[in-house]
Formats: sequence, C-alpha cells, structure tokens
Amino acid sequence: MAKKPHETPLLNELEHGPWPSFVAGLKKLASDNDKPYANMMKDLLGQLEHSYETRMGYWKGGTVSVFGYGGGVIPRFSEVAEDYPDSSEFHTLRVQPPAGLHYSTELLRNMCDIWEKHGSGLIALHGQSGDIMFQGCSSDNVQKAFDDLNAIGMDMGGAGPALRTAMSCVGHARCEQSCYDEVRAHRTIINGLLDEMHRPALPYKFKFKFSGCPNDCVNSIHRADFAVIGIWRDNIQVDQEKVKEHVARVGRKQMIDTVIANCPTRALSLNDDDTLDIDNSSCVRCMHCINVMTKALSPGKERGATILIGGKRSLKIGDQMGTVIIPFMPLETDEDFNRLYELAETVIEFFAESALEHERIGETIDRIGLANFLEGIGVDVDPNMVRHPRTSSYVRTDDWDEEAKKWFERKNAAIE
Amino acid sequence: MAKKPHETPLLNELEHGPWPSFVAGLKKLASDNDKPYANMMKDLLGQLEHSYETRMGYWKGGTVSVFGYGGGVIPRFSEVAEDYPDSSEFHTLRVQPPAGLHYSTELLRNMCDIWEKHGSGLIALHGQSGDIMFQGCSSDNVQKAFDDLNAIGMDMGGAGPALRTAMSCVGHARCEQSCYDEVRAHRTIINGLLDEMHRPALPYKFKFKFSGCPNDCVNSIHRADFAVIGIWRDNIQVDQEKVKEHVARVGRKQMIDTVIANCPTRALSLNDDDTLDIDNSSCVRCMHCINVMTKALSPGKERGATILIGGKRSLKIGDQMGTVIIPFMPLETDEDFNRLYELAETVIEFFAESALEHERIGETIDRIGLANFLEGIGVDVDPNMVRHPRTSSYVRTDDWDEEAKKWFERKNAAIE
Amino acid sequence: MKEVEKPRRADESGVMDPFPHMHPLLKKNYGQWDWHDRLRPGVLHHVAKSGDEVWTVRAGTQRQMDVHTIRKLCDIADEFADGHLRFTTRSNAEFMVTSRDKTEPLIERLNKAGFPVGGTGNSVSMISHTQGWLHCDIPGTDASGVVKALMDELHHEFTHEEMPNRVRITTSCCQINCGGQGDIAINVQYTKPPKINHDLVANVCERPAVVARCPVAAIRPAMVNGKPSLEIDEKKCICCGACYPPCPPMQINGPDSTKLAIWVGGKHSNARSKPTFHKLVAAGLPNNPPRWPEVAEIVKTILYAYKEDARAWERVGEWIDRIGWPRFFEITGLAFTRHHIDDWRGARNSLNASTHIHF
Amino acid sequence: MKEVEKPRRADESGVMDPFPHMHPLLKKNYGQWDWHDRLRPGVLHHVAKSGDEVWTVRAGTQRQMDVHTIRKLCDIADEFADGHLRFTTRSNAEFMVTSRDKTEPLIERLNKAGFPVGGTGNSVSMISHTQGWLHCDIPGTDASGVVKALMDELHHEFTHEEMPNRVRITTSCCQINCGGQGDIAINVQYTKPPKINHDLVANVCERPAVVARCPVAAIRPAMVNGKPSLEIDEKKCICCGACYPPCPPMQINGPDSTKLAIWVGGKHSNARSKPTFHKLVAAGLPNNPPRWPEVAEIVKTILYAYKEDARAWERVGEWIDRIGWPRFFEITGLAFTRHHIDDWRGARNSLNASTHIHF
Ligand code: SRM
Ligand code: SRM
Ligand code: SRM
Ligand code: SRM
Ligand code: SF4
Ligand code: SF4
Ligand code: SF4
Ligand code: SF4
Ligand code: SF4
Ligand code: SF4
Ligand code: SF4
Ligand code: SF4
Repeated sequence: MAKKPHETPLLNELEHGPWPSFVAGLKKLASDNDKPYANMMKDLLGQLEHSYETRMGYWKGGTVSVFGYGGGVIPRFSEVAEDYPDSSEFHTLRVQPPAGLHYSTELLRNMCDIWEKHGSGLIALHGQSGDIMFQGCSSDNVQKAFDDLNAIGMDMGGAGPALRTAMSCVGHARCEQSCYDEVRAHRTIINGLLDEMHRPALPYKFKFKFSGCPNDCVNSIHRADFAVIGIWRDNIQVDQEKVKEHVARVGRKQMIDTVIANCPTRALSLNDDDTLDIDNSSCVRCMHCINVMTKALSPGKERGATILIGGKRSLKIGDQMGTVIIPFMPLETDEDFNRLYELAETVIEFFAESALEHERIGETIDRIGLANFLEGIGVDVDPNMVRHPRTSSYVRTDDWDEEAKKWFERKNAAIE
Repeated sequence: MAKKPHETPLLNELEHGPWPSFVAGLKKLASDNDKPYANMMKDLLGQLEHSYETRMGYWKGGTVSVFGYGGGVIPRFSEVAEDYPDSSEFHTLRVQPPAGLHYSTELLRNMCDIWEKHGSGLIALHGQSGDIMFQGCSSDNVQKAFDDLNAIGMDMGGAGPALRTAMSCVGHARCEQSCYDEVRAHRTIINGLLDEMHRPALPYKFKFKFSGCPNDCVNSIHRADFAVIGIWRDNIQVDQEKVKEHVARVGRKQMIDTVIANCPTRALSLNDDDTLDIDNSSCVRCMHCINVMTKALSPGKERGATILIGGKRSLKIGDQMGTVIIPFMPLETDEDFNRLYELAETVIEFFAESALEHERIGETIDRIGLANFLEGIGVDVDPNMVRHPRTSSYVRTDDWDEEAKKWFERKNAAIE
Repeated sequence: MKEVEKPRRADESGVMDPFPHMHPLLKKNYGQWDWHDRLRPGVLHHVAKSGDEVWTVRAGTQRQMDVHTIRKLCDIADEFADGHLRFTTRSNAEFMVTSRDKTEPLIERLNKAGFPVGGTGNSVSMISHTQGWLHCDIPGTDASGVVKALMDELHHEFTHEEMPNRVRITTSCCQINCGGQGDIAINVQYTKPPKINHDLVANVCERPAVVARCPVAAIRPAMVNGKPSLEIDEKKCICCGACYPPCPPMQINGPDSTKLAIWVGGKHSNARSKPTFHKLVAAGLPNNPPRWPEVAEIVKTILYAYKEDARAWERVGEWIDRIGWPRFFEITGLAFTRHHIDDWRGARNSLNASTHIHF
Repeated sequence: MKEVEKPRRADESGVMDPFPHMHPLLKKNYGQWDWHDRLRPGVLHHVAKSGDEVWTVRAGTQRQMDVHTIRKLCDIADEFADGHLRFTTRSNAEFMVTSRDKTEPLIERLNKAGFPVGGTGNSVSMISHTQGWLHCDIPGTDASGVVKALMDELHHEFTHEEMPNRVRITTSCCQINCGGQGDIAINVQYTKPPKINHDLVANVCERPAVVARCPVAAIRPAMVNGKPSLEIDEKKCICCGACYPPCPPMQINGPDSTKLAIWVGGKHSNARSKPTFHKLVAAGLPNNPPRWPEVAEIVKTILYAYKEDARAWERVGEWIDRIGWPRFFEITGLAFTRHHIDDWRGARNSLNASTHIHF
C-alpha cells in the first residue's frame, strides 16, 4: 500500500493562483506511487510543511561526492529524519547546462528520465549561478545519477572552494547587441580550467560570467569574480534616416527627454534637422541610446570585451562590484581568445597563491590595493580602471618619475 | 645711517611682470627708512631670500597673546635671527573684518595708519578663513596694535583650538541669488559664541561659513565645520517670456545642450513653444539653470538655509565635506535666526563635550556615525541627509518598529 | 555508498556545447542579428542581417520543476518550436518560432498549460529564486513559496508591459544573499545576535575559523561549562549571520527574530547610470508563510508608486534619484529611521555632501 | 612684553558691522537685487528690484599688501566709488560705481596703477593664497611667490573671459593644505618620511600626542642614544606630514624631497554636479623658486586643453568626466601611474565598477 501523504494545509495555499505552482509539482511527484521517488517526496513535503509551521529550516550539510570529483554535490541530511525518514537524504547535483541555456527537447527528456530513475523528479532550471540543479537524491544514488548524466554528455558543476559553473547571456545566438562570441569565451575558459572545478583547491569560490554587451543580462559585475562584458572601441553605427523616423514617431520633446537628456556623459545632441550628433569620444558605451533605437543605432565594428574582477555579495566585507582590469580586449581571432584564456589562468593562479582562506578575489584586491593586484597579475595600470584618480594626498611618491617612465615607454611602444 | 638692505636676486625676479608684486611692496616698506618697520622689513626680505635659496622655511611658533584673550595671534620667531635680527619676531594678528568684506576707505586708511605705527606695514586681505592678517609685529607691539585696532571697532579673530573667524559671501548686499541675510546670520552666530573664539577651550578648531545660495561662493561645504547655505523650498520663479528670449538668442540646440541636458535630475524639459517645463519636485536646487538665465529664472520665494556639518581638509583622515544636517531652516523672522543660533550653540556644546582632542567635528561624526551624532544634538533623521539609504545589511534592526514609530509620530505632528 | 561497484570514470566534458541543442535558425544566424522589437508583451521579434526573422515567446515557470512540468514544456516546444527551447537568466522558458503566425497559437497553448506569457521589456519578470527551507542548510525563510506567492500577485505585471522600464525583483532566504541585487529585493534580515548552543560548539565548529569570520570581531573563544565554546559581544554584533554557516550551533535563525527586509534601486545594467547596489527601505517585516502578505503589500506599494510616477526608461533606482528619497518615503508611506543611515565601511560616501536637496 | 603698562580691557565687539562701511547703493538695495549680467570681463552689472543699477569693477591684488598699495586702492575708491570697496573671497578688490560711464575711466585708472581688471565669469580668477616661507612654521614652499609667478603667466586669462566656465586655482604650501580644493590645485607633496632630529624630540615634543597623530600608526616611542625619542616605520609611512606641526624635529621638509603636485577637478559649487574633491594628476615636480617653471608649464597645459576642449559651463572636473580620464592624460601628455590609484580609506569608491569606458 502506498505511503500516506502528510497533511500540508499551509503549502496547499500555494497550490493555486495564476503562477505555476511548485507545490502542485511536488504533490504530483509525491503521488507518483509507481515511481521510486514517491515516498521521498511525500516526506519532503512533510518536512517543508513543518518548516512553514515552525518557520525554521531542518537541513544540515555533510560530505557526498562522486568518484574522481571533489565537488558538485550539495549534501543535505534531514535534522528531523525521524519524522520524515524517506527524505532523510536529499542531495543536489549541480550540473552544467549547455552554454546559453539552449536545449533540445531530447536533452531535457533524457534528463527527466534519468532523474525519475535515480532522483526525486525535481529539477531546478536553473540555479542562480547557472547550474541545472537536480534536487533530491539519496547518497546511494548520487553516483548512478551522475554516471547516467555524464553518459549523455553532461558534466558536474562547481561547489565549495572551487571554480564555479559559469553563465553566459543569449548573446550571439539571438541578440544584435552582442559584441563577442559568448559561447566560445565561456567554454574556452571553463573547459580549460576544469580541474579547478572538479577538484576544489582554491582559497574560496571563483565565478566567471559572460555578457555580450554592457546591458549585462547575466549580472556579471555584481555577481562574478571575473566578468567578461562585450564592448566596442570605435564609433556607434548610425542610420540617420532611421533616427529621423524615430523622432518623427515619438516627437522631439520625448526624444530629448528620453534619449538626449539620459545620456550619462552628454555625448548626444539632437541636430535641428532631427539627426543625431554623437560625440563618440565622450560616449561611455552605456547602451542606452542603442537600446531605445534598436533599428537606428548599433554598437561599433571594432568589438571585444571589458574585464572586471571582484564582484560578490555581502559576506564578511559587504557587497562589492567588479573593477575594470582590462578596459578593452579584442575578441575576434584565435589569438584573442587565447589571450583571454591566459588572463583567466593568471588570475586564478594569483588567487590560488595570494588569497587568504575563504577570501574572494574582490576581498583580496580590497586588502592589498588595486595597484598591487595589477602588479601581481602583470597588468599595466590604465585610467579606465578608476572613476577618477586619487583624492587622498596620503601616498608616498618618491618613485614618481620611474613610474611615469613606464607609462611613457608603453605609450611609445604602442606608437611604434 | 639707514640699515643696508640684503641682496635679493631671486626675489627680484618676482618684482616685475603684469601681476601686482608683493616683492615690490615689501621692498617699498623696507625702503621707508623714516618708518619704524623699515629695518624689520629689510631683514624679512633677507630671510625670505634665504628661504628661496635653500628651499626651507625658518619660522618657529611660540606663545604670544593680548590681554584677556587666549588666541588670535600667530607668533613667529626666526630660526635664523642671528643673520636677520630685526625680523626675529614677526607675529601676525588675525582680525575680524566687517562681514562680507565691505570697507569704507576710512576704515582701511585707519588700519594702515595703525599698522604703520606698530607693525610691519604688511596687511593680507584676507586670509583663507576670512581674517584681516596684520602680518609682522614684534612681541612688544602686539598689545599696542591690538588696542588701537580695537579702539576703531575691530576685534580679534580666531586661532588655535577655538571658534574661528567666519566668512560670508557678498550675498544680500549685491547678489540676486541670495536666499537669506548672510550678515545677520554671520554676526548672530559668531558674536553669540564669541567667548569660544577669544578663550580657546574647544577640542580643536571650529569654522562657520555662510553662503547665500548653493553656488557656495565661500566654499563652505569643503571648508567649514558648520556651513549655512541659502536655499528655497517652493518653485523656481519663471518669466517664460524671458525664457523664450533666451532660446531665441542662443538657439534651441545650444539651449538643450547647455541647460536641459545639464540639469542633474532631468527636472527640465523644453516645450515645443520654447517655454520651460520645470518639474520642481525633481529639482535639487543646484542653481545651474538660474545661473544661466539670470533674467528669466530666480530662486523661489520660500527661502531659508541648508546646514551641513563636518567639512575640513586633509589632516589625519583625509578631506571631508560637510553632511546635510538640516535640509531646510527658514531664515526670515527673529525666531528663525534664534533657532539657527541655538543649533549652532548645541553643536558647539556637543563638540566641546564629545570630540577627542584635536578632532574636528567631521571626524567625530565619522567615528561615531551620523545617526549617533544626530541623536547627540537632538536632530531628527531625514532622507535628505543621505545620498541614499544604506546598502549594507550589516545592521541590527530589532528596534525597527520603535524607530519607525518616531517617524510616523513626527509626520502626524507635522500634519496637525 | 553502500553497494561497492566499480565506479565509472567520468568523462570530464565540461561546459556542454550548446550548438547541437540550439534552435537551427539561431545557429544559422549566430552573431549576425540586426535589430529587434517586441510584438506584444512576452513576444520578442529579432531580425537577422540575412533577413531571417525569429519570434520568441517567453513564459514563466516555477523554476523548481517536476519532470512532468518539464515534459509539458517539451511537448509544447516539439509542437511549435522545432523541438527547441531555452531558459533565461530568470528561469523563464523561451520558445523560438520562425513565423509570426505561430505566436498566437503558441501563447494560447502555454496559457492553457498554466504558463503565463510575458516577462519581456518593461514588465515585471520572474523573481530570482534561491533555495530556502526546501533545501538550504541555513535559510531564514523559504524561497519557492515567497516567489510563488509574489508572482501570483504580480501576474498582471508579468503579462503586461506597463512599467516605465523592466523591473527585476530578487529574493534571498538568508543574509548571505544568493539572490542578487534588485530593483526590489526581498531579503532576510536577522534581528538578534546568534544564540549559542554551547554543547555542540566543541564538536562541530572550528573555533578560530568562526572567530575570523566575524566582520566586527564580536566573537571570542571562551570556556563554557568547562567546555571550549564561543562567546559573543552582543553590543558589537551586527547580526550578519556570517558565523552561522561554519558553525550551526551559532543559531541565528529564530521563528520570530528572523525578519524580512525590502531593498530598492539595485541595478546591474550599465544603461544610462552605472550599476548600483540596492538600498534598504523597510525592515522588521514578519516572516509569515505561506503567503507573506506584509511583504507583498510593501512590494506592491513600491511597484505601483513607480508605475505611476516614473518616466519611460527610468529604472526604480533612477526614478528615486530623480524624485529624491524624501518623496519616495512620502509616497510609499514607509518610515525613514536611523537604521537607514549607513554606518558600514565607506558609509561616508552615502551621506549627502551637497545642497542637492529634494523638497 | 617688556614695558609693563596697565593693559587696556578689550572691547569684545566681535564681527564688525558692515553696514557703516558698505557702498550706500548696496545698503539701500540690501536683499532686493533682481538680476545681473556682465558688461565685459571684470565688470558686473547688477540691477535691483528698485531699478537701481550698480556696476562692479573687479581688480586683482597681491593680497599680501603693503600699506602704500592699500592706500592706492583707497585713493581710487575715493575718486570713483564713493569711498567704498570690498574684497572677494579670492582677494580681488571690487569697486562699485553707480553709473556705467564710470567703468571705463576706472578701469583705465586701475590698469595704470598696476591692478589688472578681470576675474569675473568664465575667466581664471586670483589664485587662493596661503603663507609659505613668508610666515608659516611648516611650509614646504612659498605661497606669495608661487601665486605671483603663476598669475603673471595667467594674466591674459584673468583679464579675459575665454574659458568654458570659471577656473578657480588653489595652492597650498604644505600637505596640510590651507588652500582649498581647486579646479586646479598646486600642493606640496612630501616624498620622504620625516628625518628625526633625536636630540630635540625629548624637549620639544609631546611624544604620545605625536604617535596619536599618525594616520597609519607608523610612529613608535623609542629610546635613541639613551634619550626618549621616536622611531618611524618607513615602510608604513605615507609621508603625510601630520607629525611635523606638533613635533618640528620630525623634519619632513627637504630642499629636494619636498615636491609639488598638481590636482584637478575640485569643485565647491552645487551647480549641475555635486561638489567634488580634486584628483591627483601630476607629482614629483621640483620646488623651484623663484618662478616654479615646471609647475607653471603643467598648469598651462591643463588650462589650455580645457579651454580648447570643454563646452560652455563645464568646470574642469565636469569636462574630464565627460571626455574621460584616458583622454585627459592623453591630451595633457601626463603620465598615469600606480600612484594615481587611490588606496586610502574608501578607495573602493573611486574604482570603476562599470563598463562606462572612454576610448
Ligand atoms: C543554489 C544556489 C541558490 C539557488 O537556488 O539558485 C545557492 C545556494 C547556496 N549558496 Fe549561494 N547559491 C547560489 C548562487 C549564489 C549567488 C549568485 C550567483 O552565483 O550569481 C551568490 C552571489 C554571488 C557571489 O558569488 O557572491 C551566492 C552567494 C553565496 C555566498 C556568499 C559569498 C560571498 O562571498 O559573499 C555563500 C556563503 C559562502 O560561500 O560561504 C553562499 C552559499 C550557498 C550555500 C552553499 C549555503 C551553504 O553555505 O551551505 C547554498 C546551498 C543551498 C543548497 O542547499 O543548495 N552563496 N550564491 C545558487 C547556486 C546554484 C547554481 O549552482 O546554479
Ligand atoms: C593663514 C592661513 C593661510 C593663509 O595665508 O590664508 C592659514 C595658516 C595656517 N594654518 Fe590653516 N590657514 C588658513 C586657513 C585654512 C583653511 C581654509 C579655510 O579656513 O577656509 C584650511 C582648510 C579648512 C579646514 O579648516 O580644514 C586650513 C587648514 C589647516 C589645517 C588642517 C586642518 C584639518 O583638520 O585638516 C592646519 C593644521 C592644524 O590645524 O593642525 C592648519 C594650520 C595652519 C597654521 C596655523 C600652521 C601651524 O600649525 O602652525 C598656519 C599658520 C600660518 C601662519 O604663519 O600664519 N590649517 N587652514 C589661513 C587662515 C587665515 C585667516 O585666519 O583668515
Ligand atoms: C533573455 C535574457 C538573456 C538571457 O541570456 O537569458 C535577456 C534578453 C534581452 N535583454 Fe536583458 N535579458 C535577460 C536578463 C537581463 C538582466 C539580468 C536579470 O534580469 O537578472 C538584466 C540586468 C537587469 C539589471 O540591470 O538589474 C538585463 C538588462 C537589459 C537591459 C538594460 C535595461 C536598462 O535600461 O537598465 C536591456 C536593454 C533594453 O531593455 O533595451 C536588455 C535587453 C535585452 C534584449 C532586448 C537584448 C536583445 O536585443 O535581444 C533581450 C530581450 C529583452 C526583453 O525581455 O525584452 N537587457 N537583462 C534575460 C531575460 C531574463 C528574464 O527572463 O527576465
Ligand atoms: C564676489 C564673489 C563672492 C564674494 O563674496 O566675494 C562671487 C560673486 C559671484 N558669484 Fe561666485 N563669487 C565668488 C567666489 C566664488 C567661489 C569661491 C572661490 O572662488 O573660491 C565659488 C565656488 C567655486 C567652485 O565651485 O570651486 C563661486 C561659484 C559661483 C558659481 C558656480 C559656478 C559653477 O558653474 O560651478 C556661480 C554661478 C555663475 O557663475 O553663474 C557664481 C556666481 C556669482 C555671481 C554671478 C553671483 C551674482 O549673481 O552676483 C557673482 C559674480 C560672479 C562673477 O565673478 O562673474 N559663483 N563663486 C567671489 C568672487 C571670487 C573672485 O574674486 O574670484
Ligand atoms: S548582455 Fe547584451 S548581448 Fe547579451 S543578451 Fe543582453 S543585450 Fe544581448
Ligand atoms: S551609448 Fe550611452 S553614453 Fe554612448 S552616446 Fe549612447 S547614451 Fe550616450
Ligand atoms: S553664494 Fe550665492 S548668494 Fe552668495 S554671492 Fe554667491 S551666488 Fe550670490
Ligand atoms: S536648479 Fe538645477 S536641478 Fe533645479 S531645475 Fe535648474 S538645473 Fe535642474
Ligand atoms: S540565500 Fe542563504 S538560505 Fe538562501 S540559498 Fe543562499 S545560502 Fe541558502
Ligand atoms: S552574527 Fe555576524 S557580527 Fe554577530 S557574531 Fe556572528 S559573525 Fe559576528
Ligand atoms: S598650507 Fe601649510 S605651510 Fe601653507 S600656510 Fe597652511 S599650514 Fe602653513
Ligand atoms: S609623515 Fe605621516 S605617516 Fe609618516 S610618520 Fe609622520 S604622521 Fe606618520
């Protein structure tokens, strides 16, 4: 006889309403009495209801992994297993999706089949870091599930003090703003550094994120230790006829108020004939005018990426955004992608050697100062790395001339 | 026979050129052989030339004061008196000028006469804090000089850990932007607190500055511990006909680029008929549009001042600007000026009691936090005091509801 | 593992190649798109330089999906979208179709299957989702439930584009904040210092590591009842919860002391203004499952004030920058308190050092 | 005092009442002005609500004035301006005249007497002036000389209004910085830690006070040659000079190690952008009296780049914000170095946490 489901009056209130209900989904799984996961999901619902009643969580961590890998599984053991024995183990496998989160239904169906067999039937698409989270697996089944997933071409993602699963925006696949091939950058870096993901040995977590343009649809500045964001170096491409059409459609006042006055650096001016006067050397590539007039304007032709390092959330020293480390890196040729990879490798090596335990790279930079970090990774200083030069006179400058010489030498080398 | 002047080949190079020359002035004084100061000025020039040669200064401090006062004199004793004996004492008297730096030629001539008699004949108009600096006086003559100056109605300014001489802009006397009576505010506060100036007993210096509007022509936000800056609360006064004239004169594009696009909060929009559309609730009273169109626009009619506390320069913790403590204080009636005075008094009292030795009030605020400072002076929190509310979650909020209650009670009280 | 089998050696294949799974038209025009517009809420229209056109229909999901739901999405993709779909950074499903005519039937089908269509342009998209009581070991509240409860209330704003600009809401189920910054963020805020279960500390926690974690040095090693434990200086403690993950006996959660807070004005994009952090506006809200009505109330108040008052393209934070914080607190009816004034590192930068004042 | 006289008890009269000294027309229209414009460089024209008009002629002075010069100004004021004049915050003299016709003769007279007329509107006004070797006890350089040398070079820019907006230059003769923030600021920058004259410390310095002053805790009490003295950790020392005023044996000045630095973009007004601090652009400049040519060179380079490139109403800092720091360094030919990257408290706020990039 099938195990009796727990009463879940609180959760039931989330079963209805216009938004798709996870409770309905969980209950459906719990009622799949012909499936191996049915009882697990019954108790899972019971424990969750208990949390809703008592407003407390009841999971604790532990150690579970798959053969050859040190990370990728988030182990969960119930603290109230006596009451909910069938979900006493409810581990998650973090698995890397196809870059850009593209799926064939075949792939998705295969995933479902595997998880129906070895897991709970519950899959999160996707975690905030970009993993597929196969949620709810007994210790016994973790290896089996992974083996089957791996057999269809899927590999484990990151957890613990390690390289983490990365994310890239839809970009090149469907977006006209995209300034570099995100899939290539994403796969080049992560696959090259994969060992750091599978065998956690870094001081702490390290995340890459890839956005094709400054709209940053994967939130990389705030949420990636290493953000690769598409940008262009030459002029915005303009079709003045389409600009005029836009002005004709929305009206002059509206055009001025929503576009001209919104340019952060006053790089835009509306000519009396309703064409656009763009001062490209003042433009900071914020994307706004291009976003508003998708037909009339596009990013320039000389494209590449800006690299920012050090984004993270609040733990220990408060939220931090990434800081520009490379204002522009062309990303078109094989060599370009090699250079990107080498930079990633250098930064990871520096991080491995110089960060304190449980310190994110942004915290390291904060501790040692940006200039020392740059020296550590062998990158030259550039004014684009700062909002503005120092306002504090508290600095020792007796080697000023030597430092200045480096700049002039670089400038001269660039000219030659 | 008159004392022979020192050779001053380096200084002589500053005697010519289009800008008025202080060297020419010093030499003139040194050559006034019929005056008591001639020899002093000969040696002063000698010592200064010595500094120009060696690139080092040769004054040291000491203690000199006038009867009944603890401050106002900056004593200077020469470290190279053996070579320049007649300027071995070269003290400065800091004297408070008429508020707004208005002079009758009579007053100036009296000052010259006194200083010719007791001092060096050198007067600086004015010091960076706003004092008249009577520079170059022997210890013997300090009291005499002061007595004579005091007799014509002048009083000593501040020095040391004390209330300092204040400054106010020309404001009401000649400026249409002025939002309060600067002379009255200046004299009310300083004269009320005068004891703190004359008998230094504060933890450190304390400066007031008074600007009639946000153009801040006396640099008060950066350079005053207590800045009083004129502002208005209602709408900008507009003469639309004059706006149209302005647009006609400069052209639409120019008008948009220099005025509309320069408004920091996009409060301005140009109507199609060349009149101005001002969203006063978004306006932050920056003054820009009014500055550009002095005939068409003026500050509103409901006028008063914003108070900022804590500006100072770099010593110890780096430069600091003042922080808004009172967003708006009406300054029209006697009671209004009383309230301003009371606030000044409260802040000075808090400073006297709570600041560490040699700590400016801005440093105190930095040390204890703005919220505690406000509590200390009995001022309620207001969102205009911050650029934005906290971004850090590191705060203990178990008394949130009590704190919120204070706000609602205040709001209700304001309505009643 | 109980049964000892000969383990399979993993194929360390890394990030999966998306091209075999990508819609063929996207693959064909990869990197060659020209412009886009929006047909209606929930439908993007992209035109390639080749002239190819693709319509994308975006539908909301519950993220934490059972296999049946996923298969339902697959059925729809097979029927309308050539057997392909993708997911967005906000867990919405996107179906790409090659003819405009397919969009309406597809939308109908999705709606019938219970998937709201929307989340594009100036709408409120899916709320970012974390783990909560369902899975995490340190949660102060739930995630799936909070998201579901709120999205039920915001259904209209998801399916319509009536906001001044996109609205991106985030949640976090503990103060560690796996959810990101948000136009509006709903985060756990602890209100009490941890209560220490002294019996467990010695066994479970590496004490020096815990001491080192505290950002304000409020934790000291101490002997309690003859056992090595830890001690908290409650006056210093800022209730950040950083000591809890490495040392679960530092119980920071409590059914009544774990509260919710609302933050606004976080922004990731570089469009117009630089990226910003969100700012605290309300705290002390009860952690009230299953529908957290007090939270929903405030979120809606803020959202509708924004909807009514902001101008086209202004994000929530940009709107407030224009109208000023005083007016924000006025029109939302929220209280401004001493806790709104930052006192963490660099707090000075958040003070108003100007006479830029909003009346 | 040598001769002991019965001292006069001071009349503590405080701030002098300006009304008896104010030009009568200003007094009459006090608080009742309507608008103003500028007749020509150096001449303001204010119109009162009463219809009264006043023309103000502004003239440069050397600030450190001998009585003869002051009397010369008085003579001119008596002749043209009803016996009144005022001084500005920048030590310029202002003569108010009640008829436009008087302005030209007055200007002629001032010029003949050696006082340049200008400093109004979008000109370069007088440089803010401090004490230097003439009077201060801690100066690294002179003040009067630096100002004179520079104003000689900037005479044309004082007497003409050819800049995009007003330019306010400041100087400071030691790192304590009595001069303010400036569009361009010329400040002493120490490059070496203090050399301690150990023989004097015990007599002259209160050692704990000196230790407390150091912002980076680089000073320790120490016994040197059996006498109580101080010791500096040179690796920590940031050469701020804070220890020098309370303890002159901490010699921070040296004829070659005391250098000059140029800062740009400080702004006090709230017009358009909020007030800002100036930013370091060049350092290591020789302290080279009597004319400091290396400093003048860089100041002029910056000034002329601004003059040529900035738009109407842009202050120096606002201009650079628009064109970007890379271009600033490019067109001025100055070097950008690791020292330009702030590392003092709150430095993180000065880093570029966005993709707002200037190419
Ligand atoms: C699963 C996930 C939330 C979700 O439901 O989507 C998650 C869940 C946890 N996060 Fe997270 N984080 C997740 C994305 C994030 C993000 C967002 C991102 O990656 O863009 C952040 C903010 C960005 C960042 O990296 O700072 C994030 C910041 C944290 C932190 C704070 C790190 C910091 O330096 O501030 C911790 C605490 C820690 O590492 O000690 C943490 C820790 C955790 C732990 C491991 C809690 C713990 O210490 O046991 C959570 C495990 C929950 C579970 O039971 O599965 N998680 N975490 C996300 C990962 C899924 C995936 O792999 O795709
Ligand atoms: C005379 C004057 C410069 C001038 O030529 O104009 C001046 C001269 C001195 N200042 Fe100043 N300061 C003068 C205005 C300022 C200003 C500008 C202002 O008031 O607007 C500032 C910046 C604003 C501020 O208050 O922070 C200023 C910031 C300092 C500081 C740094 C204070 C700080 O907290 O950062 C010191 C050092 C100290 O107080 O220990 C200082 C100290 C000094 C001393 C007393 C040096 C010393 O410790 O012996 C100088 C005496 C020079 C002398 O021989 O006369 N002076 N000082 C100014 C006062 C004249 C007057 O009374 O009108
Ligand atoms: C599909 C998706 C990328 C992906 O790889 O999954 C995406 C797709 C597009 N984004 Fe985005 N953005 C996506 C997440 C984001 C995010 C991240 C997030 O939501 O957490 C951001 C940053 C939000 C922030 O600042 O906090 C983001 C900020 C933008 C912006 C900047 C808007 C602004 O004014 O600040 C644009 C520009 C625009 O709207 O024209 C943009 C524009 C676009 C365009 C128009 C790009 C294009 O030309 O195709 C795409 C359609 C947008 C639409 O919904 O109308 N996308 N976009 C993501 C959809 C999320 C969702 O389901 O709601
Ligand atoms: C006379 C004086 C006040 C005084 O009490 O002495 C004064 C007088 C006026 N100022 Fe000022 N300002 C005076 C020092 C300042 C200062 C302080 C300083 O120079 O150190 C500032 C702040 C500078 C800064 O931001 O660093 C200052 C920032 C302004 C501004 C804001 C300009 C801006 O765009 O940032 C205005 C508005 C304008 O120019 O229209 C202004 C406007 C004016 C007006 C037009 C006000 C009026 O309507 O009469 C006056 C004539 C200005 C002119 O020169 O064309 N005044 N003004 C000061 C003359 C100094 C000098 O001799 O050069
Ligand atoms: S980040 Fe830019 S390129 Fe990528 S999807 Fe968003 S708008 Fe397109
Ligand atoms: S991209 Fe942004 S900065 Fe550049 S011109 Fe357009 S609106 Fe201005
Ligand atoms: S601060 Fe304002 S009121 Fe005072 S002089 Fe300057 S512009 Fe006029
Ligand atoms: S005063 Fe400043 S903020 Fe107000 S409308 Fe004018 S330009 Fe805008
Ligand atoms: S926010 Fe906290 S509780 Fe929620 S998933 Fe992240 S670590 Fe766990
Ligand atoms: S909650 Fe945070 S502040 Fe309090 S003791 Fe723990 S780590 Fe320290
Ligand atoms: S800047 Fe320094 S040297 Fe110059 S007057 Fe001020 S304290 Fe003296
Ligand atoms: S110069 Fe500054 S940093 Fe160096 S020892 Fe003196 S006070 Fe300390």
